[in-house]
Amino acid sequence: MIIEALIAVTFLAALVTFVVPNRYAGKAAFALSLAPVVGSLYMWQQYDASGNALLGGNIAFETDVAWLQLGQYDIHWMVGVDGISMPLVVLTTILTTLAIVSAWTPISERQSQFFGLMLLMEANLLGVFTALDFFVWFIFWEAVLLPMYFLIGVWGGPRRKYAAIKFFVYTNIASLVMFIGFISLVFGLGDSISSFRLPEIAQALQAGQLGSFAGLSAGALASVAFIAMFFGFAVKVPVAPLHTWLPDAHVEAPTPVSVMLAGVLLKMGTYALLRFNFTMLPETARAFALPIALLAVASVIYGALLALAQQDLKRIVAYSSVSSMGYVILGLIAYTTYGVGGATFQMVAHGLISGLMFMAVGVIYNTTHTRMVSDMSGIADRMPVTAGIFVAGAFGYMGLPLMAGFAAEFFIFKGAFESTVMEAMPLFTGAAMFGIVIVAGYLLFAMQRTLFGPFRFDGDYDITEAPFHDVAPLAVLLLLTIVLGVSPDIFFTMIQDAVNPILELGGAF
Amino acid sequence: MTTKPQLKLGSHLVPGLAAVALFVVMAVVFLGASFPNPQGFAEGANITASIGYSMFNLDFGDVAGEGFLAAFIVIAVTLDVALDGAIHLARREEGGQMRTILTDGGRELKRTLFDDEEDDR
Amino acid sequence: MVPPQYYLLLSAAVFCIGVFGLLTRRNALLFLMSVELMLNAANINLVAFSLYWGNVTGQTFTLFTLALAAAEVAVGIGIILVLYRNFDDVDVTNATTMRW
Amino acid sequence: MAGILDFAPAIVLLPFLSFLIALGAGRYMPKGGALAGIGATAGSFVLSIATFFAVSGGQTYNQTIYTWAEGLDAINLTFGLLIDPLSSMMLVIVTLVALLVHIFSLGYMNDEGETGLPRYYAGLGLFTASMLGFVVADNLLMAFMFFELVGLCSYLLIGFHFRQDGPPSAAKKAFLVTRFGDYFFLIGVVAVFATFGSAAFAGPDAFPVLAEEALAGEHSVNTFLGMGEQAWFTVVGLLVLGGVVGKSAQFPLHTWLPDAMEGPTPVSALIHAATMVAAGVYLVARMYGFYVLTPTTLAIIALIGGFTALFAATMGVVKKEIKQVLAYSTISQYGYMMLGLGAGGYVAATFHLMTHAFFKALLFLGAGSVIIAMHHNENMWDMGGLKDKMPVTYYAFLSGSLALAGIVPFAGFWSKDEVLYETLIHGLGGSPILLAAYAMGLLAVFFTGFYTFRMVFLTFHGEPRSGTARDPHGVRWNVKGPLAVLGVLAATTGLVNMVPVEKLFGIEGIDFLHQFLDGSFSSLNAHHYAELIPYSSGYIGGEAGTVAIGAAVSLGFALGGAALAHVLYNVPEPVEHTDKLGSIKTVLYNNYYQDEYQVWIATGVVQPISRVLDKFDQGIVDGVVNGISSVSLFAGGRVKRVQTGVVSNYAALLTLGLTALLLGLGLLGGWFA
Repeated sequence: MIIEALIAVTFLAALVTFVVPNRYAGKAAFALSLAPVVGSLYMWQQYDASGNALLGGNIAFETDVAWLQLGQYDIHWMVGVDGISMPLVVLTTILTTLAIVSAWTPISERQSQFFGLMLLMEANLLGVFTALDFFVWFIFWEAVLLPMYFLIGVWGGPRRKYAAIKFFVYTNIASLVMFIGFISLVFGLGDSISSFRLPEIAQALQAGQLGSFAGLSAGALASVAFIAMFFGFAVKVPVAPLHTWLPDAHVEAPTPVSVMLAGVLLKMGTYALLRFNFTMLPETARAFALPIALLAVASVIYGALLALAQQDLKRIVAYSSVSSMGYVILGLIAYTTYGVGGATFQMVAHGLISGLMFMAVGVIYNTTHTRMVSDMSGIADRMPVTAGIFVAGAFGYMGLPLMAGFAAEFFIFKGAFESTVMEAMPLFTGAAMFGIVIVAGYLLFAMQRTLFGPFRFDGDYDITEAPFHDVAPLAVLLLLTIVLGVSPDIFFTMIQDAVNPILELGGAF
Repeated sequence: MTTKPQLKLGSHLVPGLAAVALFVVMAVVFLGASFPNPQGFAEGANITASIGYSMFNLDFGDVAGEGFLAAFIVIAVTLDVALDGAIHLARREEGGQMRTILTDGGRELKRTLFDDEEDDR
Repeated sequence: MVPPQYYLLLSAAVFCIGVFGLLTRRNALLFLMSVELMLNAANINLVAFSLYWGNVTGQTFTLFTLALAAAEVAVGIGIILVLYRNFDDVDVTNATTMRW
Repeated sequence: MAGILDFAPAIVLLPFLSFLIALGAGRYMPKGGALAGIGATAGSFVLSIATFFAVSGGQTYNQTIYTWAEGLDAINLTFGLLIDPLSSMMLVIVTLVALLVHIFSLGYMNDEGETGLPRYYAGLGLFTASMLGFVVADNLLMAFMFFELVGLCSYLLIGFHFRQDGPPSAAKKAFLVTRFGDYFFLIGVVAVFATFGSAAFAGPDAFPVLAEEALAGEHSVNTFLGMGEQAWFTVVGLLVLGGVVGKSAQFPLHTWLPDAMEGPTPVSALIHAATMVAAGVYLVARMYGFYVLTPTTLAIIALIGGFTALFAATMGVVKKEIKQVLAYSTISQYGYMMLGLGAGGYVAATFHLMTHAFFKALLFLGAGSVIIAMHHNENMWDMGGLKDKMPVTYYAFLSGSLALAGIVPFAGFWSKDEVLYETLIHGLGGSPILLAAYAMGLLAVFFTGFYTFRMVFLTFHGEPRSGTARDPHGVRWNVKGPLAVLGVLAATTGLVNMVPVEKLFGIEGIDFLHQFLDGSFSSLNAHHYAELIPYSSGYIGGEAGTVAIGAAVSLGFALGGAALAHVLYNVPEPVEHTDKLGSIKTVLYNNYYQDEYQVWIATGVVQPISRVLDKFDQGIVDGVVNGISSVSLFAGGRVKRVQTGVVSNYAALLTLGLTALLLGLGLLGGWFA
């Protein structure tokens, strides 16, 4: 029941925040958001699952109640966590709280609505990461979009309407395609399943129950469903060339929303890819290894090169997210412990580090009211603490050892290199790894121009050190990044435990 | 001064051709259709009387009239609602705010939510 | 017994007259009248076939329709009043603010 | 039993502690946290000395101390300590140089009133800790991680004066160029894991041993891309070498190092002598058991080394600034070490690594002293005549210069001579590549002698050429002390390994370093490497004769260079003789346009590509997305006009639709028949 309590408390927190007066909304939202943090940490401490939730593993905090009946299918309220979702739940709660604190400075109107929407989004995200019934999962999945749409569309920058609509329409079309793909699988399974519960569907697929549907043989149906679902999730991830909504959304969104977007929302895509495509249809995934690996490498290199050409600090980080997410795809297709486990670890690591980077950019923006690299230089002179954390975060992004990003990237590289899905995986891995050079290039260039050198600022604002509550979330994130980098086993053990059953399906052993 | 009705001809009658066409089609169809033998009511059956009887739960009617009773009740309620609705619509409102929100196609709502002044495409 | 074709032709004629009115008039009150014609065209059919098949359902339905027509007129007049208040006219072609 | 080696982790942790202290509390401490750093490095130094003697006594230590990532159904990734003669020697070098640099910094930074000292000392502490962690690493992954941390620290320290334009740029360049090398190194690490399932340097599953067994056919390993074992090992070796070339500033990734002179001079000393640059060469020595298995890789190492030695030495000839000369000499000297390793002279290269650490640290600190005296003017043409004003600095600097130039009996002579000797005999044994590398190395000796003494004469001899040189700023004990210590070491460390003396005069047992490195793990000692060397030896006139010829030739070249410098520059009023080189000087002064082409790659190739891609992304990829939306909007805008809002129109459409429907159904259903 603790998951229900977690989600319900977060919903209630959102409702309460909606009616709190604007001037107290930020503080209230922060206080209320501590409840899910405590709850998720308690869950983590009590966590006792083993194996993969979809493949007959032991699920932690499971609830399974028949809810509705839809034709021959039952809809269950089924929630629970395993080693893949547990870290993401913790990431979601912590990052939301920090994002709320980082919103105190930049959000100056309609605060109660803003913070209420943030909490509402958190509740839905928790639902996405814990739901184990397709119907319930899909409701949460779609419900995440709504708060995000308003958060970008109401509190965003000058082109916020364009960005919000683009985000909403793009991801919604993707959801539709994904939905068609998944439902065709369900129909292909015919009478062998009696509900939309993901474990049941995954196990039926694993048992070879997939029949033909709509004139497609079982194999062709699996391929079509795989491609449809991959497209749907790839938009969310995003994988090049389906990424163009992301920079616009990031640039227009206010900083805390960018933090949530990059930190958690993108992980929905990779999480779903892992849960659906790579767990349910492993043979199909291996058959498509070449195009998927190509897309992964393309995302990494293309995203990184694009980041190099940007002038807006937020756009730089946004494009580098595309690059980092490419690593996740590479790790997933590897079908090795370190590959898939590293990809899952990267979801958490990138959540922390990209959150850190966006927040750091936001803190600078709060003071300078510009994010253009060319508008400033030598900011470190006036904002030494912020600049120091910015540098540390940037090095984390570049994959500095003993920070979470390196652990994740190394796991992925190691896993991808020794992968058996393709003869040429070492070449793809080597190509993707070149991303670590480009990422260093653009971040170092950006830092050199903005933070260092003689102080210069083309604007009318006084540049002084940011207030404590702006810097504190950065410091917390930095600390978490280092802790995870020094001791990745905090999450990596449970991740591997949940990931290994998938690999057995994928024929890695 | 009173005027007598005048037939006004003009281009505004052109859409009426559609109605004429519809009539033509329907007439052709109806005239070409064949019907089975009629059954009709029992000879001398009085439906109104049957309704009356069923109203007092008597069994003298020639046709089953209970169905009408339900219809009457529903009609009564419907007419009542319609009357109230008509009065509500016709009443002059003081505020005006609510009405504009409901009848302007959502423009006002959008303006308040998104604070934008420019026209959307 | 009168062959049903005659009833049908009559009802079709009444219906099409109503439609003709809808298509060629712009006055909202005339619209209401036209709609009344169309409804009664349907009533003709209902009653005719009720007699033809010896089934009272058709007549019951006619009563429904009559009541609905009355209700519709009540609401319709109310709408026309609002229309007049907002547009100073009962010309239906003016009330196009909700088109897009 | 708790031996002294169980305290080895403290060697690494102490400087790390000083980093934390300086970062957290440095601003509240006297001297900006310097004392914490001095204490920590002194402690590490003492422990290192103890470790060194314990290892000399035959003890070794190879233990996993922390599991970084535990693999379920997969291998574990661990941190561990490997203390063997090589690492214990390096520990002593690093801690000693770090300690002296900390003390020197009191004079160079504190006394000069620099701001941001806590940041500086935190950086030094982390730098030392990272390097020590790298030195004691027992596997390739841990080595890589600390290798990268070393890179981070170099970035922070080179860019210490971040309020100016130059240092941040130089720091960025240093990190980026070495990152480029590390990219290959990281692939190499991953490849080693994938090939051997282990990346340990020593122990039962040490990857060099596994590779050796695999080549002998006793053991099978995974190879990739359809390559044979020999070919694959060569590829892996070259990949790891990428990191070495980057960090040790070998051609073509040497360009970051001269720019790195933007950092404070003590940092330069640390980078060049003991930490960052040494890391690359140390890595090759660390996994030498793997490199000796692949002759191709060895030959490439030797060629890179020889070429870099010569190439950098020629550039050092024309520089005006004292630190620039030293920077190019560093590149050149690390070239010698690479040459030695590539030529199979494991001990020789290690020897040179040690002697170089001392004399190069000395030279940088001496240069720092001169720079203090000259009020931070580094141009040698503004100096002159400092010999009498600052005798301690002069004699220490002279000792270092003699060592650098390779003049007997200073340290550099012995080690450089041994490197060249190993190259020569293995070249004579039938390897023309090594002979070519030897020729380049030998030629570089001449240039080394020349630029070293050009620097000495311009700085200290002749008449003062500027006001500041006539009245230099004094330096205190904290500058002179480290100089004196290093001056003595630069003069004497060569004596630990006098192989030529042993060979010529037949005195057995004075090659202490050889004996020292022969101890410990059987798979990691010099003897084992010597057996695996794929070269045979050839001699001119027997072993002793070759030794004598080699030593005489290299000493002759060095003296020749020094003599030329003496003739040209040891005059009261030297002139810029290098001007006579004409356009060659321009080429040399611009470093053979190496920087230009690398900057061109970055700004002339990669940036335009990224800009074109950006246009492509905005125009085509996003254009398609926006195009779909525009088409929908346009179509919707047209279609919506059907909704006129006029009831009559809707009614007409309905009527027409109904008519059409009836017609259609009627025609299909035969109602009109």
